[in-house]
Amino acid sequence: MVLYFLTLVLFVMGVYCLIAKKNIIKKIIGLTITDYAINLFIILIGYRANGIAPILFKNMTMKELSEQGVDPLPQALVLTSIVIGLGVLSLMTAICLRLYEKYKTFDMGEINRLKG
Amino acid sequence: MIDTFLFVLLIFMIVGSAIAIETKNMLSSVISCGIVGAAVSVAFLMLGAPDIAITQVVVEVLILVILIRATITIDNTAIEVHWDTFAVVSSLIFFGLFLVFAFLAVQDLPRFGHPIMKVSQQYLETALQKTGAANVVSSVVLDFRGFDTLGEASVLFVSILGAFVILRRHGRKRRSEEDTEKVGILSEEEIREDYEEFRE
Amino acid sequence: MQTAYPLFSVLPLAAAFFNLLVTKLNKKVADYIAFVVTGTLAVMAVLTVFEAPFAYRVGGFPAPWGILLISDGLSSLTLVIINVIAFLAVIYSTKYMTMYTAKPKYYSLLLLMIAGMNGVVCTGDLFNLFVFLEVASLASYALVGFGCEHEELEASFKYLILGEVASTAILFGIAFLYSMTGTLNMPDLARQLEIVGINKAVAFVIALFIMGFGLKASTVPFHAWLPDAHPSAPAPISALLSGVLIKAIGVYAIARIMFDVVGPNAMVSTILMFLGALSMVVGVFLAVGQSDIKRMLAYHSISQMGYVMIGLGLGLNPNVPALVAAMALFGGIYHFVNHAVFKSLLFLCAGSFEFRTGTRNRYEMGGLIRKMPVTSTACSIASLSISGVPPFNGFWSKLIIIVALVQAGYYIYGGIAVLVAFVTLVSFIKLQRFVIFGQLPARFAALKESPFAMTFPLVVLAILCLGLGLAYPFLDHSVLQAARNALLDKLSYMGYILGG
Amino acid sequence: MATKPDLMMNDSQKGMTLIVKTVVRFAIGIIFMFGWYIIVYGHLTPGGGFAGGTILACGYVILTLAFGKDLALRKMSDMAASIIDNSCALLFVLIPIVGFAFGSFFLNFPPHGKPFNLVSAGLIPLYNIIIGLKVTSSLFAIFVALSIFGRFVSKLVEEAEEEE
Repeated sequence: MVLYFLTLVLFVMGVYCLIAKKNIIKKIIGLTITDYAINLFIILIGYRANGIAPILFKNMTMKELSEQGVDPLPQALVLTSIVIGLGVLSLMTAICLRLYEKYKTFDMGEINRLKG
Repeated sequence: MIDTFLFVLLIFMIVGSAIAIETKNMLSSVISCGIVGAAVSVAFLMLGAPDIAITQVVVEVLILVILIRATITIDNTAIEVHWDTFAVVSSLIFFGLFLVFAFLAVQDLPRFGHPIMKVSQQYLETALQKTGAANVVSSVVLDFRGFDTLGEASVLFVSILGAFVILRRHGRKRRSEEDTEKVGILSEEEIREDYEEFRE
Repeated sequence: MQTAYPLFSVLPLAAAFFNLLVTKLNKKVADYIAFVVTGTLAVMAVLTVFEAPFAYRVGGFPAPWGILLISDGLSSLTLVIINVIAFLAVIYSTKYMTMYTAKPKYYSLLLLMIAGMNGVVCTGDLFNLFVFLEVASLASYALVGFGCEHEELEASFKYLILGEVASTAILFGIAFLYSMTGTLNMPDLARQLEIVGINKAVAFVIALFIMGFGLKASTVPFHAWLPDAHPSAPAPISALLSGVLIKAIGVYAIARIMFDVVGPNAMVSTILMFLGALSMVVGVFLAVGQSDIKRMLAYHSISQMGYVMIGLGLGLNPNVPALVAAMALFGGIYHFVNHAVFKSLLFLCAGSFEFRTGTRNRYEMGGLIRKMPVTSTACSIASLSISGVPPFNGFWSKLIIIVALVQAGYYIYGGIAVLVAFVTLVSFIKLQRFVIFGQLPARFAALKESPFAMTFPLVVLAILCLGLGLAYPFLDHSVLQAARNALLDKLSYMGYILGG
Repeated sequence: MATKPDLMMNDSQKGMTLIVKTVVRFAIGIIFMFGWYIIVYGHLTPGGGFAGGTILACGYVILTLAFGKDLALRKMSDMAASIIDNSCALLFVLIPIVGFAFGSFFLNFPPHGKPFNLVSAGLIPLYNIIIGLKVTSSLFAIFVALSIFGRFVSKLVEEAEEEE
């Protein structure tokens, strides 16, 4: 339980950084931290006590795997989630560079032509 | 045993993130973020997810390189501090409430180390026979849930395409009607020319 | 149709990838590819409406192990809205997008966005829904910043940040649900949740989903990005964002999960109705003072989505009589369709005015009916429609929602709905006075009507506005009722796990 | 080996110091080999298309960092990267569509072969290779675009500030 809660704390820290910080690069870092939190949470919920990786090697029996293997589905989800995070990060960096070129600053406090 | 280890690792990650969020130096901020990522991949390795650990380490390296290369060099790495008290206080209250509810909610989840595995047990037992792949994660990613992976490849494609679109020289057509569609990697002269135009 | 169901998301994906390859050789082809593909999708969507509900197994794996695609009344109705409006937007783009550079990349992003929305609507798997939601969202972030000017990039950045917070919240919700039930398949989840019951964790998940999808649908406490993002995009994209995207990845997803997975619940109903009423009021009062036409329309989107939310919220309440709940739901879905039609029409009209006059400020225009008769007429029809003037479609759906509210005893919400309809009317009368009638500025003396490719979608949508309204008393309501029953009938939704 | 020494020695001005270049010259072959191993054995051992593709992309990134962008772009130009990216994405859509002919979208229709063999598990190794190529090309392209754009912008802004 405590582990789950700590990942949620990590998530909240990331969201705080994403929303409250003014610097654009800090915002990118916040996004990365939220990604870590959610990925770790999903892997944690799939862990089986004393589990092994869900990969069959030649010297293993099927029974061993099905009784001890950790949940493979969350791992598949996290693989997808990591790549999505990478994609979002690259798009965000591109927008940041363009914003820097246009406004000459990384400070969101000065990037305020729109009222919101 | 693993509980204690993960607990220490998570505390380490929280401290690392706090440094990454609050430090004034950009470079140390990015590097602490990278350290947190490395800790995450260690945690994946401990939790029986070597596939994810490999991917996480490699992606982490790439993220760090992109962040340092693309953003740090053009900033003077010092941040001017705007302490917006209202925003900070209101978000702290909101996040505090969120954490209280989250703390109550995680009590109802199955205990750590005892997942339900209603669907996944079948994957473990029949993946080899149904798909022929020894790596169960691979068989789930590319066969049982292949449609997700198609979506994931599209997400990567969209984001790369989006980045190229955003880095385009001109958004709207200007004086000359000729095609100014060169995108992405421009020569130095072109950007300089563009910049002169922009400054006018 | 049944065997080709995955093509709804796969065909636009393939076209988007192919488009970028082919246009390296010849740039002209992009128009035709987008036209043909969206046209095919529109025809396929209309055909799906006449099919009985079915489930499709991707990869041939039985339900909880593989991914299940589900077609029922609501999803086929939403598919029709998405693909028909996307088709019209593509026709419009062929001329409008000559203002911008990099047309092939624009079409690829547009097709990817359509693929994402279709994927969200078709799927019966929660994580698959999330992946396609990300495809659609990422494409929309890039399209909002397509003009690469100061304001557009800023709007795109804000939209991206809030959108990603929403996505992460949704993913957390999905992870919680998976942990509690051990499955991701939505019909299966519905079954497992009946066993688990509404405990604290499920309540937390519902809160996360309302926050996440509410942010995507731009209900009021989470609306800050919409008035920036929607006006910044090119006009056909604004039409798609406001008319379709916030519905497909916001309202549709929230309705599907709340009705079919979680099930009717008084608490959720109260929250949704409160958020809906708040959206209606805040959106409409912020809209009145705007001088930028597209910005004003964006605020009206928030307000009109409030009507849909309040209808859905009332339908979700298990304590009101079943007939009233069904009526509210019917009104909500009807307004869902109507709003898609008239709001995309309004945005396309605003784009047409901008294309010729070069401005979006309503105080700089005037008397345009003499120079641009088709666009102006279409704009008037849409304005009457959105403000709920009797023969048009907006009137009927608002009337049904208000009557349902009054019958259920929510007199305050009913009063608010009437008041908001009135303020909307005032706001659009102001728009008419400044843009369409009044004095024609001297510099617009040589103005011409927009080209045919841009007026044709306007005419089609205007006819739809009028047709959906005038024919209402005679309409065979089977399509809308199938959509409503899809939401009310949780048992048959759970049954899809066996079929396919 | 992926690189030719004479190409690398030509531009001694560009990139990083000689020590870095020497180390990279030895490491780069191992990196590429490891990346391909991860991709090709994805269905038998940990790894797969995404991990391996990212490793290959990191290899190109190291080349760019150590020797300057010219050499890396000679290995894979931006145009080639874009074409590989698009065509691999297209293949990844088209191969599942072939499954329609055998009954269902995304059907793993070829025979699954003997477990633990390199050629087994039907389409999974093929998907891994396609995804690996796609990820490599797209990540390399985005890295080059972002880093070059960023550096040029910074240079111009600095010059502008000096003038003022």
